Parts: sequence; structure tokens; C-alpha cells
Amino acid sequence: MRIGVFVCQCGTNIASTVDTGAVAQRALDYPDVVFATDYMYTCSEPGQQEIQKAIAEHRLQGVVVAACSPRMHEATFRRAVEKAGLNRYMFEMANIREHVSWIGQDKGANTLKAMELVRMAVEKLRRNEPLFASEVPINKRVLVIGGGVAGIQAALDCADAGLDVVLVEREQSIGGKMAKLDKTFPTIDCSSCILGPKMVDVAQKENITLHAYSEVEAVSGYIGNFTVKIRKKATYVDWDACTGCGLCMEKCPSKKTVDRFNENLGTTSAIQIPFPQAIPKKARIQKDACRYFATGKCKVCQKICPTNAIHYDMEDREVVEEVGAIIVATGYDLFDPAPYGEYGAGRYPDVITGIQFERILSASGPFGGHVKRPSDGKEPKDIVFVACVGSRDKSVDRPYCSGICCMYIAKQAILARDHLPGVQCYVFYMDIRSPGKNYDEFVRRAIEEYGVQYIRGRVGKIYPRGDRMVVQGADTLLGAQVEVEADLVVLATGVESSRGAKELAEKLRISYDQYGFYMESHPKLRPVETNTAGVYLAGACQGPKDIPASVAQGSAAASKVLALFARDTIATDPQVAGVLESVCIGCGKCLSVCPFGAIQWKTLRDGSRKAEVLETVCQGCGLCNATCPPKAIQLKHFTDDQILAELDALCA
Amino acid sequence: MEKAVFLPDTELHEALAALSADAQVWVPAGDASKPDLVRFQRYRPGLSVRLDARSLVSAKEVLFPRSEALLRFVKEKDLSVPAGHRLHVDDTRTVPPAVVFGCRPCDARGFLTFDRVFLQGPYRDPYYAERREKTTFVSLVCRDADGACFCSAVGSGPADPQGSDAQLIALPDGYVLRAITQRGAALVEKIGRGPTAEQIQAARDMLDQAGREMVGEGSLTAMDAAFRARFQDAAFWHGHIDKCLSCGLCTFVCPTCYCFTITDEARGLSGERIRSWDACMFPHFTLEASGHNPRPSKVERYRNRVGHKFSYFVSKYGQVACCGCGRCIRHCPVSVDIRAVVRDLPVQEEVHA
Amino acid sequence: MDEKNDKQLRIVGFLCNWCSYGGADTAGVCRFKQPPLLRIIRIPCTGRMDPLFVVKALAQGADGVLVSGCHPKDCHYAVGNFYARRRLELVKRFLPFVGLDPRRFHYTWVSASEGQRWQQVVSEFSAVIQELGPNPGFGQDAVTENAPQAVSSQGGAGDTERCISPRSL
Amino acid sequence: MKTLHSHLEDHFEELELVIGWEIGFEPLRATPAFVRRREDLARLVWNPLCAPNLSVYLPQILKSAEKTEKKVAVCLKGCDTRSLTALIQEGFVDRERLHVIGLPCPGTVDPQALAQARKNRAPVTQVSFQDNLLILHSYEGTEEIPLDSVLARRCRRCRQPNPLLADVVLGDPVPARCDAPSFAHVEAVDSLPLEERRAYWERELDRCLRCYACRNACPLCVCRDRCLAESRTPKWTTQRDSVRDKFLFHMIHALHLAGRCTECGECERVCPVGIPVALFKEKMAQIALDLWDYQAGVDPAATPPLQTFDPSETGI
Repeated sequence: MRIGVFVCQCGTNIASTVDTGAVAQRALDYPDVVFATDYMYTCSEPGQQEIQKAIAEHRLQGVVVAACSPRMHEATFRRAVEKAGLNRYMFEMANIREHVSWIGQDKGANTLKAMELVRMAVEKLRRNEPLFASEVPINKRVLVIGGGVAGIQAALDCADAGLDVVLVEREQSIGGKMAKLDKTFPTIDCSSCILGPKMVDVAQKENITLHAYSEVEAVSGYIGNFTVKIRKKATYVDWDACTGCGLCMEKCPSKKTVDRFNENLGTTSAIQIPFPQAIPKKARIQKDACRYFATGKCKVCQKICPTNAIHYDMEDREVVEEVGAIIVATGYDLFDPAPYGEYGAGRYPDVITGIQFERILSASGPFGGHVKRPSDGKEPKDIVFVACVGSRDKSVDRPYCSGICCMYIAKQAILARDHLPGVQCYVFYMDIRSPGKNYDEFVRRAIEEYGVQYIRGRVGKIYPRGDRMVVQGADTLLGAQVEVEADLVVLATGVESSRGAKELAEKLRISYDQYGFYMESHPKLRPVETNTAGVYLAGACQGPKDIPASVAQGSAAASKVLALFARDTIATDPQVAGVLESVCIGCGKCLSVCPFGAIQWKTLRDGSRKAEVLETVCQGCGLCNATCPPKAIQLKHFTDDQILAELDALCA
Repeated sequence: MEKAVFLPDTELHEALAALSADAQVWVPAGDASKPDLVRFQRYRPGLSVRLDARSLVSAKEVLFPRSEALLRFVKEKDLSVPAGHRLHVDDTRTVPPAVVFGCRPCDARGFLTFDRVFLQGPYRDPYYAERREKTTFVSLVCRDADGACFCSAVGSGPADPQGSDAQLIALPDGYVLRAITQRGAALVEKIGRGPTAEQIQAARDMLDQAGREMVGEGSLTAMDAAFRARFQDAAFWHGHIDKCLSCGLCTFVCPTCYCFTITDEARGLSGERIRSWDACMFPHFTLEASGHNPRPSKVERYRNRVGHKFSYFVSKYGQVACCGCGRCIRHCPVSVDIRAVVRDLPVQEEVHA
Repeated sequence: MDEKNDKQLRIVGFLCNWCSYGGADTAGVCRFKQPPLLRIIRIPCTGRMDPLFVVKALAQGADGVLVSGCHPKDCHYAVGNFYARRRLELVKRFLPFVGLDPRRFHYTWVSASEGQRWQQVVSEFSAVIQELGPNPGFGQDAVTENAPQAVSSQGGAGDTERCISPRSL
Repeated sequence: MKTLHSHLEDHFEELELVIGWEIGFEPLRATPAFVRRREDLARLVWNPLCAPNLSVYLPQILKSAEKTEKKVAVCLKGCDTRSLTALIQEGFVDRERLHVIGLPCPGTVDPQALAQARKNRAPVTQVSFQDNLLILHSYEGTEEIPLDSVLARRCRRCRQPNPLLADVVLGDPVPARCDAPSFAHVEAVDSLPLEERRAYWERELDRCLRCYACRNACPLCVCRDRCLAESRTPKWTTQRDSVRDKFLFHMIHALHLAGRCTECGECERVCPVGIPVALFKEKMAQIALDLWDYQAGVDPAATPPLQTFDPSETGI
């Protein structure tokens, strides 16, 4: 190999503490180095031209640049050598700025270290091989998991662009948490009025396939070519036949079924359509509440159904969808306040959660939009809101801020005053977090126009006194203990990761943080990508988010998918593992450790079993390489011989 | 006895020290921590010399080191020449005289196989030749054959002088050392004292006795044809070889296995060309560049080992490439018995009642 | 100036590309001064770390070996460092059994933003290595009882460049 | 060995092959026997000389054996069944194709120790066993040597004399010599100062011939012809006869056995130059026990510790 070495002075960034000329001179003593020089700014246009000129003049087959971090300019130089006709992987960088000149002032020691780093780079380069990206066709269908507002937005954007969309929703209807909200902050517009049309859109788009009351069972494949198994859970109603007329609900004798959509505040029938705007608007039998399933007798719904849609023998069904990209928009769940025993949630009917209050406020809610308290149906005169229940509290393992509660408390207080002008609202809070557009103004309105009393301090205890509740807490601004008597207490429960989030992450092979929120690829610059290529995030599954942020992310994820699908094929990173079949012993250790399921069995003609890398799935971590006993599987560009060459350059 | 001296037990160390003055002296010696672990070691004062014990490994490494640099090379960078460097090769070597003292006759005889290949074949190996010329073999007439020994079966015996320059004959209080070759005579002159007539007589008696002793049953020297006839008999080879682990122990302890591999061990611009022991029981031995291996399993490999020693070498050089030392049998982890394999080679006529 | 003929102590660093290599970059960008012993080999993930690299480096005389990756649960590849820490801890505990000084091997987790922590890790480990001095390696100065009649000096020391350099010819 | 013979006689029709032991070229040598004909069953023996761990043959034999209804019978001592368990765990052996004859084991003889314990020098012509006594006959007379005085090192620390898994167990259970894993020999090395430990291993490994008997006798060394120690690409070791290259080979072996070695001690038994190579793996086993409370070859359903991870693990 003919190698050229270019030592960058980086102005004085390197040259002031490294003798770059001596480093270049020394490089000429290394094997295969036929050209070496130092240059003021190697990354500049003339600097790159210098490299390209030397490649031509000295017939270089490999290039080492000793300069800044490869994380900074490896891509730049790879492009430069590629333009000059070299394979982009016949290039190595020695980091003599961040790792040498900037961290030490002893010029002698720095120069020596720079020489050794160049030597290591040369020795590695001598064992480099040209690598070529392969192209795989893209299946231009997209799977959206989760039919909340983020998922709906993503699905609609993709569908508008002409893509085939598969939308999977775990619940009976799409709409997510937003469908349960009465109004939205800070505009106080009706939640279902703005979400409803989008839900209808989903139902009407011909290129959206909706699997409601369904869950993702398994995901295999890789970017451009995923295979997804979806389990359609049994509803005991043939949705092709059901017209959503609601006759069954009327006649169903099991009217005492707990109404989950209404957050357990009311009752419904065993066969149910969760709410009037549900999409799809189809009935489902809740098996554990149904008289027929309990006793074998009843069948009222079956008799009454005008389209004969009821089938008690229905079973779960599996469908398989092939897609090229996946958007995960599985949303969030709300913190269960049970750990706060001193607040009495669940024990006292008039201590409720924010989402329950949302249903109370809703015209389609359990009380038809009349603000009443659950215990006796009386209109409350005093309402206390308690902020940060399950947020910013290490004692319940929820140290993070849920982001939305400050705002929804303000909204609910305002709405309560709208509904019952005489009601007095109190808010116990730690800090008010209202950084969105028009958000702080909204909170100020609650305080100033609606007279909501904000008390800065934590609530210590909530207990009944007569038919009212006593809220004991501190007012840290006054430095005094306060006690407020209220008819209704609303706990602003925080956001937590959706139940089952971790299990789904395992199926998708994406990372999640310790609270179960999915990890984006980069917190600033790759906010909707994951580290699994072809899987994108939208909405609160990535972390607490309000509606505008979720919608924005839904659109962002859709745009990522559209960008991906703008091409017909996808180039794969060739720095992946490869198997030398003649050495593979078929022990399967690589298969068992691969975090991406990128290795599969291949049977040779002689019947022997060998590992095979799915290059498009492999992410290039090298775990298999470290695990393989005979080292038959090698991570390209980071092979054993390449790493050993670097090591041997230092000591042997 | 032409030239003989008596070496009392008490003067053994003195004699070895004297020989060490102008030669490397190799003796069977116990390990410091494991006295029964006897190997050939370079003599040094305090070494626990064990002429009474058989060495685990043969003395082969004295003339044929486990690895040796055939040459050293340096590529001197010079961009004015097309290669970008000038190659400097250094194959100078210094081989001091050596003495192998107290090996068994089989050990010394084993080198006759080496000689055939390294000295008397179409190519003379200068590395081996120089050592061979400068090394004197003093063997001890063997009186303690064990169950693995079979020197007589390959045409040798416990008093075989072939390959030895001098012979030690153990007496109760010392050794009679008798020269066999000129080189041996030169060595004998340097040590010991004049033997008494009784000592000479006792040594003669011992030699006679040892010379008549048969170690190992039958003869294994004329198996060439039988081997060829058995070559394709898979059941035969499986029957004997299923238990073989395919390690290289048998070849590495063998005094006559001379196969080697040559590799370049380089770092940066300099390195060495190494010759090191190889074994026909190893997979890489016959692995071809295409990836094909004509001896894919232990059956083919072991068959080759038997064939080489008792057939191919015989037809090429007229002698078996085995000295009957029994090390391969004695130390085999699963006691594969090459004698039994060779003995069974001839197809037995079915005896009908 | 010749980097082979000095008394400089050397630490071989194996750093994952995503976290610790970035952390070392961050330390550089922040100009956090560090002793000049460390030479970094970039690997994609600590999951790529075969514990044999550690053993081989120390056997052939690296004065120190430093492995650093993403904090557990922050692995770019989700689980690479979970595997790595088992393997690295195993080898850390094994080294002293064969007489290799375990103080010469350190593994830790540094994120891309922890420039200061990186400075601290390098400074502290360099101080340990300075204190320990040169690593004898394994078999480097072993007296081979049976030095054969050699054609040349035995290659046991491994560093042929030290035996003969172009200049000595 | 009536029971072994009669058991095999009774079941021979179901068997394709029986792997057991027979007397080798001298009475003190038991060697593996591959029996395919009924009349050869009589050659099989079972006694404290039956040292080889026959599980080493199984992956290869099962691969090449014809896929018939018939099974391969294998005689395994207590400790050998741990090796088999590990092989099953890793998918190298199909349990269904085996007929495992488990043999409770009183311990095996260390030939070196036996040679030292003998007073007579004459070759042994006949051996018999009685109540943990070895009775050796030679023309010099009869000697009785207690088995306990000539046990192999591995057997002195045995905690698995009885088979863990078997289709049939022949013989009465034997009490284990150690209740808990014993690492006394490892600890003896650990008690040396660091420098001396290195010097100790340099001295021991200097003898290594790189004949790879230790590797090939190891039932868990599943790479066989693809061993990294002989590989030139990648090149971890050179062909030099240097202590460091030998060391690297043994480190490759030890690290590949980490969390997998069932401590059968075969590597050490077969070493022609007496290097206590099993200590490397015993040290690995000690570490695996300390760190993960894991013992190899005990639970066929377990995953070896380096093949898995635990996010909640702290302190490492």
C-alpha cells in the first residue's frame, strides 16, 4: 500500500504544542508511507485539494490525516479522498488536537504522542479494506403504532403524501388521551372539536389501514423491510357488519359496567362504543362484564343486532403487515397516586385525578358536563388542585417534570369557574412551569382574571372533615402552615411511560430510559430518530409533551419517513459484521448476544450451520466479534487484526 | 573396549561442568518443583540430573528447536527505489558445540530419520547440518524399558549404538563411558578416569545382556504393503482412531517427527522468518489456500502419521521413521497405541473351523 | 526524535465511539489538561472489547490499559456495555492470578458530555501508572531455561525493532 | 462390572454405539473404547483408572453418526455429566440422541502419584480394586495402595461424584469430597506475591509445547479445527516458541472457558509436561461464582454468565 500522511497544524491549535513538521518527517519512517507533509488547515478547501493532488501525484492508496477528532471531520476527509478516487474507508484519522495539543503543553511529549497516534493510524490503515455500501429496496409502507394525536398526525401526513399507512391502536377507538380532554390550553378550544375531524379523516383515507383494538406482537426485519405481526384482539362483534347504531348498548342488561373511558366515574353497558365520536365507531363486548360469558345465557345483543354482527365465539386473530418504516407514537399513562397514601386518592371519592376532573368537565362525560362531586353529586364550592403528584419527586421515582400539569391545572381552574362562577379554586404548587407560547399569560389569567388562589408549597395531608376534605400544606412564601377546606380535591397526576412501553421497545429493539420513555438518537439533533434505523418516535412516548409538541413530532416523524421513502433503495453502512464461513463453528453465541437480531442461521449444502449477518440490520457494535470464540465473525473496519495493529504499534 | 573411561556417580556433575566449558550440554533433568518431570535441559550447577529417568520429551529440540529464526529482515525506508524500501536480510548464525548427555539409544537413533531428510535428501538443510556436525550424542544403555517401549520392534534395541557417539553403561556406583565414533572419542578423553578391568567386564556383560533383550513384540518394519492395502479401509481406521483427540502431543514428543512450518513474524518494518514445529495431526498442516483440506479429520491425519512412519518413509529411504521410544503411546491422553495399529495392518486370513 | 527509544510510559485506551471518545473530545475542547501517557484506540462500543485485548496489551508491556464506554443504560447499542462490564470485571479479577498487576487495568464509564470527568479519569489513572512505573509484561524477561543454540537472538522479546533498527544495519 | 455389561447387553439393540473405557496397552491404562459390536461389550471396564472424560467426543460423534432411531450410549462419571450439561446448554449435543450411563465415581487415579506411591518398580501385570484399595500385582509381589492417596488433583476437590443427568445410574451414590466449591489450589497461587505469581507461571508455561492436548481434551473447547490460537487471520499469537505466545494461547483457552468450564480437569490430566493449566479455568470458575453465583454445567436451562447481562447489576 502507498500511504500519504497529512499532519494538520490547525492554525496554531495544533502547531503551538506539537511539532507537526517533525511528526510528518517521522511518518516517513513508517511502513508503506511514501508521502508526508504538514499543512496549515487540512480541512480547508485548499487543504483538501492538497490531499487530492498528492493522491494523484504519489499514487496513494490510503490516506492518514492527523488533525482534529474524527467525530469532527472524518466525513469531510472521507468525501475528499473519495473524490480523488480512493475508497472512503481507505482513510484514517489521528486525533492530535482534542487528544493531544489541547490537553498538554509539553511540546516534546505532545510531539511524541502525536507520532505514535500517527503510527497507530498507519498500521491500522495498512489493514483496511475498501468497503462498499449495499443497496436494498424500500417497501414504501409505514406502520404507525398508537392512534393518539401524535400518531394520527403522523398517519395523516404520510397518507397525504400518498403512502400506505398501517395504524395500530391498542384501544377500541383512536383518539388517545386527547379524546378524553374537555378543552385544551391555552386557547380553551374544545378538544373533540379539533381532534374529531382528524379522527374522521383517518377513517376516511383509503390508504390508511386501521387496526383498532390490536397490538403489535412481533417485529422482524430492518429499515426498508420490516415484517410486523399484529394481534387483533377479539371484540365478539364483527366490525365489518356493525354499523355502530348503538341498539345493543341500549338493550344490554349489564348496565353496571365500570366506564373506563370516563375514568371509572360512571357506568356503561357490557357491550359498548366508548364515546360518541369513536373511530372506528363499532361495538365491543367487554367479556368480563357480559352476562352471556358469565352464565351462558342472555344473548340479548345478538338477538337485537340488525346486522347479525355479534359472534360470541370470536377469537384473537393475527395479521401480518410488511412495512418499510415504523413510527412509534404510543403516548403516555398517568401516574397512579396510590403511593401518596396521605392524599387519600382512591379512599376518598372526592379526591380525584386531573383526568377524572377532565371527564367531569366534559359535556359527554359522566355528569353531562355539570361539575359535581362524585360522592354525593353536590356542586363544589371550594376546589383544591395539588400540583406535582408523581412529578419532580424522587421518593416515588419520578424526579422529572411532567411538563403539562401546571397548564392543565390552570385550565381546569378556569373551566371550573366558568361552569360554577361561585366556586373558589386553590392551587398548591412548587413552581409554575409555563414556557410555551401564550402559556404564562394563560396562567396569569387564571390568577388575575379568575381569582384562582395559588399557594406555593407542598400538600402534606388530605383528610375528611364532615362531608368536606381538609387539605393541609405549607405556604412557603408566607412560611406558614395552611389548611384549606374543600369539597373536591384534584390531584394533578404526572406523566409516566405507557404501560407495556418496555416490552414494545424490546420488540422494536429501541432503547428506553429508566422510566420507560423511548430514547431518541440524539437529544438535540436527532429528536425523532431512534438508534434502530427506520424506527421513529412521535409524541409522549419519548417523554412528557403537550399537544402542540406531540403534533409537531408526529409531523416530524412523518417527514423523516417521507425523506427515507424519497429514494427507492437505501444504502447500508458497510461497517458491519461479516462471517468467515470456513471458520464459523455454528455455536450461535453471536446470535444470542446480538442486540439487533441481525444474525441468523444459514445452512450449507453439507448440512452444517453457519451464522449469517443481515447487513441492513447490523448496527456495527461489534459485540458478536468480541463474543465469537474462533473470531469467525469480524466487524469490518474494526477487525481484530486492525485493533491489534494499533496495539502492536504501541507495544509489542 | 577401544576407548572407555569410568565416571563415578560422585563425579558426574564435575564431568558435566567440564564438558560445559566448551559446549552446551543437554542432560535429562527433573524440574525444580517437579523432580519427576524430566526433560532435556541445559546443564547448570545445581540442576537435578536424572540419568535414571526417561525424558518426557525427546532430545529433538537440541538439533531442531521448537522455533528458530531462519533469518531476520529489515526494510529500510528509501523512497528513491520503487518498493519504497531496501530489504536487508541477515541469516548469520552462531552455533556453539553441543553435547546431549544421557539420552537413551532411541533418542540418538531418532536423528537418523532427520539425517535422511535434512542431510541426505536432495536439499541439505544448513541449520540442521551445522548443529548436527557440532553435537555429540552420549546415550545410556537402556535397562528399564516400560510397557510403551518397542525399540526392538523397529530394528533397534536397548543397547543400539546407531546415532550415538558414545555410550554410557550404568554400574552400581557410576558409569562406564565408551566411545563409538571419533567425536565420541574426543569427548571421552575429557572426562572420567581409567576403568578397572572389573568395571570393563561388568560393562561388557551389561551390554551383552541389553543387546540380547527384545523390547516390544514382533517386527513393525515391513508394513509398507500392508499399510497400502489398508489405506481405504475406513472401518479399520475408525476402529483404531475414533478415540484420538487430534492433538499434536504424539508428534511433539516424537524423536523422529521432523515436520515444520515457516512463517514470517514481522512488526512494522522488521521481523524474522521462523521455522517452528508443526504436526500432521493439526488441521492447518494440510489446509490449502482454497480452503480445501485433503485431510479433513483425525482419521486421515492419523492414517498419514502411521503411513509416513511405516510406509512412505520405508519405500523412500528403506527404513521406518520410528525409533520405538514409545513416547507417543506413553503420553497420549487417550493411550492411542501406534504399535497396535501397525501390528493390525496386515489383513488376517479368516480362519474357518 | 524517536518514539521507541524513550522512557515514556504508555496507557492504551479503548474508548467507545459514542460516549467516551466524545468525552475525551469534550475534555480537549474545554482544554482540560491531562498527562500525556494515554494513546486512544477508537472502538464502536465497549461491547466490541474482547477481554483478550486487555490481557495481550498487558502481556506485551503496555504500562496501563484504560477501557471506557457509555454509562450503563446509555449504550448507543442499548446493551453493549452490559455485556462489556461482565467481561471486563472478570478479566480485572483474573489478571492478578497470572501475575499481571490489576492496578494497570481500569475500566469506567464516561459520557460524551463529561469532559471534566474524563480529565479526572485520565489524571488519576496516569498517576497510578506513574507510581507503578514500567510494566514488565509477561514472559518479557523470563529466562528460558532451554535457550536453544540460536541462529539469532530468540524472538521471545517480540520487539524485533528493538533488536535491529534500520540505523543499526 | 456386571451391571454395566448386563445393562448394555439388555439395551444393545437400541444402541448404535457405546462409548466407554477398556484396558489399554498396560493394566494401569484405561482408554476410551468405541464399541459397535455386541461381542466387544466384554472389553468395557469401569474403575478408578477410567480417567478420560468421554463427553469430549459427543459433538463430533453425534454430527457424524447416522440419523437412526438408535442412540449413542456414553459412560459418564459424575463430573463428566456437568460437561455434558454444558454441551446441551450450548446446543452442541442433542440429548435425545444419547443414552447416558451415569456412574457414581469414587475418584480417579493420578498416574504420577501412583508411580510415586508404589514401592515396587516392576511393571504391573494385573490390577484389582477393593474397598477403595488398588491392588497391584507384579512379579515383585502384591501391593495395596489406598485410592485416596493417589487421587488426581481434580478428584481431591470433587463435589460432583454422582451423575447430574443420566438415563440410567449404575452404582450407589458416592459421598462428595467437597460440599462446596473448593478453590484451595487457586488460593495457594493467589497467596504468592504478585511478582512471584508471574514468575511461577512464566516458569510453568515455559515448558508448554503448544501440542494443544489440553485444548483438544477439553469437552467445552468447541472450536476444534478453528482454534484462535492457531489462526493467522486474525493473528493473536505468533509461531515463536516464546513464553508470551504460550501464555496467550492459555489465556485464549481460559477466557473462552470463563463461565463455561465445568472443572473436569482433563486439560491438566493430559498435559505431557505437567503444567497445572486447569488452575486458570478454576480461577475463572471462582470469579463466576463470586460475581454471578454461577456454576457451569449444573442447570441445562441456564445461560452462561458472559452470554447474558443484568442491567440491575451494581458494583461492576
